[in-house]
Amino acid sequence: MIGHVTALQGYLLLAAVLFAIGLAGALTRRNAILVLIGIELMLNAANLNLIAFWRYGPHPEALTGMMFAIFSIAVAAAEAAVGLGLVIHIYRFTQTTDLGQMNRMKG
Amino acid sequence: MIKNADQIFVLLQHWVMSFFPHALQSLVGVLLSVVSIICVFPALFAISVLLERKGLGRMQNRLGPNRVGPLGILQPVADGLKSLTKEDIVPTSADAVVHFLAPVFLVVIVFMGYAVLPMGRNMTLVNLDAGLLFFFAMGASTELSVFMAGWSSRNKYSLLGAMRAVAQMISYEIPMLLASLVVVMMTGSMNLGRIVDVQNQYTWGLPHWYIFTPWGFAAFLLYATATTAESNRSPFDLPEGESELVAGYFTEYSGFKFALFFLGEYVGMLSVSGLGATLFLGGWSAPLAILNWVPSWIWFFGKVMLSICVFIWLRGTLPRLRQDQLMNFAWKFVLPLSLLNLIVAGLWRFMGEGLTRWVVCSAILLVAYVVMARVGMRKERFGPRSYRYAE
Amino acid sequence: MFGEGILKGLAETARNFAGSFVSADRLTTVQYPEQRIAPIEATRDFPFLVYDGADWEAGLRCVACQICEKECPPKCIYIEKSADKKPDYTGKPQIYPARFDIDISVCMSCQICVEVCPFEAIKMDTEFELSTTDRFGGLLYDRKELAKSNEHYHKIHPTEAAEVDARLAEEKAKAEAKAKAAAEAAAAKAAATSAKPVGGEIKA
Amino acid sequence: MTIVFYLIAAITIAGALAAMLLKSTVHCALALTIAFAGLAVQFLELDAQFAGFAQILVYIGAVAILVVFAILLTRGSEAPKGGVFSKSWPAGLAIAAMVFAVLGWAVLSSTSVLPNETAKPTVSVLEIGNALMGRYVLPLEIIAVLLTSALIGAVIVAKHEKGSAK
Repeated sequence: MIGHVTALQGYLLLAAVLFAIGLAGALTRRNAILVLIGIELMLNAANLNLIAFWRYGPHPEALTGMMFAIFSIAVAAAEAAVGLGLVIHIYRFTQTTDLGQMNRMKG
Repeated sequence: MIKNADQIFVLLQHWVMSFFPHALQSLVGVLLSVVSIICVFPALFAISVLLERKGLGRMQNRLGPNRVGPLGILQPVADGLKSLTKEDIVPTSADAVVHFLAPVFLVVIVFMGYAVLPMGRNMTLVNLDAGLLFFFAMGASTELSVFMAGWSSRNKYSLLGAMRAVAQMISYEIPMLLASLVVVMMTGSMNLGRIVDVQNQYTWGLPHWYIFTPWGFAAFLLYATATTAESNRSPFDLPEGESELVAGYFTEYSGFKFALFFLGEYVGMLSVSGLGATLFLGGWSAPLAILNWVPSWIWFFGKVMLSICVFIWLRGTLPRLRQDQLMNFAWKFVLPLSLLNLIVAGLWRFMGEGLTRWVVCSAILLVAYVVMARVGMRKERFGPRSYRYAE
Repeated sequence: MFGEGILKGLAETARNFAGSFVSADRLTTVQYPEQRIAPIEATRDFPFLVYDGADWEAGLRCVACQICEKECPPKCIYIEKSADKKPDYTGKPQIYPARFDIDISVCMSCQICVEVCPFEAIKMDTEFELSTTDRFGGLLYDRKELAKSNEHYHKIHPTEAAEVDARLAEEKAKAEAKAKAAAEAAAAKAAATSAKPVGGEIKA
Repeated sequence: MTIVFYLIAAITIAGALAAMLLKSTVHCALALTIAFAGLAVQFLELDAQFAGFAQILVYIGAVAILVVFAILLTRGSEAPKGGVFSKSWPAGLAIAAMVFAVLGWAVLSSTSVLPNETAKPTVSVLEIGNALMGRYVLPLEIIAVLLTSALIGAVIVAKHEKGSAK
């Protein structure tokens, strides 16, 4: 089953594994920052997919895949910044980053 | 004869490669250049340490070290041996793995930055198309090792020092990038070899170096300020401010790990001045057309050692900046000027040949400098600190 | 904030750097063990006891009055009086210190003992290379190690030594004059007593 | 496929797993950096040089430091009282496993449909520049606006109001 997998499928499988790990982390960890780390991992997995398809795609000179990955890196950085800003803001009011205790809408 | 004096190292490399089977030749070639870089730059590090201590001494009316060896030449060897034999104490509460990894990570990353520097005519280890981006990628990841060092020694001083160092390095990284972006904009390519070739032409014997253009000179000054701060040197050496922070993020390091940090800092300084020479001072090109017979790598290493002397000269002169002055200076003075410099470079590009563009560009830059210096910094005029809690 | 301050500073250090190869005043330090800078007149390191003449024990000026011991802020002088007396420079028999120790590891070279000494017996030496391997006994100097001749005093503090000697000589002269006067008075009185029995009848 | 791919893939997966499973949050952040570095090398493997260096510069240079700063600012480096995983961790794990199963099945069963051009594309920075300025100029401007607003937004959100709770 694994033997005759093509190069592209190797990268896609790697991206799928990373995505699953990121998703598992985001779903199971209590600390808000680690959920953000999980999301970062998922985004990176998507980037890997994009570039894998661009590399083995029909006409790579169109640069679509790679440009998309570069834009997604920029967006992910912005998202990480705002996400962590929010986490710090929540921490300032509730003195905790434990997601289990963030069940009140007050504040 | 002149040709192979210039290409002596390349010929040497090919001569050694010829002994190996064809399959291994490229590997051996790369290996040879990597080994040569790893030997040459620590030797330059030793020379610059000696230069620094003797130069600072002379500036302060005293003799530098002259006990070890004639005129103190063997002082770096003595320092090296001392740091090798010193006991390596690791605090018990320290996080051993991260504590050990930090200096290794720093030195590896800093040495990787050398892969793209053109040290002579076709003497570049890897002639990358996006060479400058690779260099800055390596430069950006050294901050992480600084943080790892500061955090893992579980010591308030080192954590404070690490926070200051990382904040300073991040806020001066952007002006450094923008200052070199100007050069990329004008040459149209990120390949460092290409940048040096463009600067390697001569009119009436004078080279086309970028430092002789108004935007190039301004970018060089901004680049020099930003890189002095990036390598935690002279007026910006707040992170290891001996007076208040003991030794900043490498307080808990001793023995060889401390020497590794020391090596990392100096080799980082050498690589950053190497890039400065490549971008603004024409890499390995000779300062005058008639001097072209001198081998090209001599010019590169000459310019690097010259900028090391300027680093030392700055260290002997300027007092240390306070943290808030440092940040104000970065975000409210250096960054706007580098953005303006980008616009001026664009203007320069589309104003065509002739004297007018010289006058206009330098006028804009001078006026901006004066206005920014006078108006912008009036409130913060390095004046008394404003407190948030204590009224 | 234009940066001229930076340029002026850089020029200054450059002048220093270049000057240090050329002019002497730009390079004030010397190679310490080999070359030395002559200590200035008023250098003071650790006290020493002055003695006149050749024999240090007889010529010791100190009369064990212990003022310096009481005045010494870090309390590093230990004196024990002698039982007998010995004649001092004016010939008057004086007590001398049987034991006079100074712990130079405690002494802070403040020169208070020199200022309070009424007999010019203790002065400050300029010798500072006194490191020893033994921290306790080695740095506790006894009478013998502290005693140094007046000539040594003249060598290290010439002007001051000259004033001290002048004052001592003058006191000595005054003391001798007084002694001579006393001697003459005694002789005259003796002569008067021997002459009176003879002269008594004449006047009566 | 080449040995390099397997090696780097193993390092990346190890880094990602460590980032999710380690107890101390700062160790997680450092493991995350290893995962980012592994991915950057994968990008270089796929001859996307510009994306690889951009990944190193943006992620290892900035995002990792941002995460680590956030951890320190919220005192995350002390071990939390309760367990590190939320009470409903089996459900999360099951969902992730299912997602992976679906993805894996989709990838493996579509061997015939997937393109497989092995021609090595040579991409020069000049082409990327032209593409950015030519075909992708609109996304570039939108990204510029987005990054500025994110910059200002993050600063305002995390700023320390004068009057509010210290």
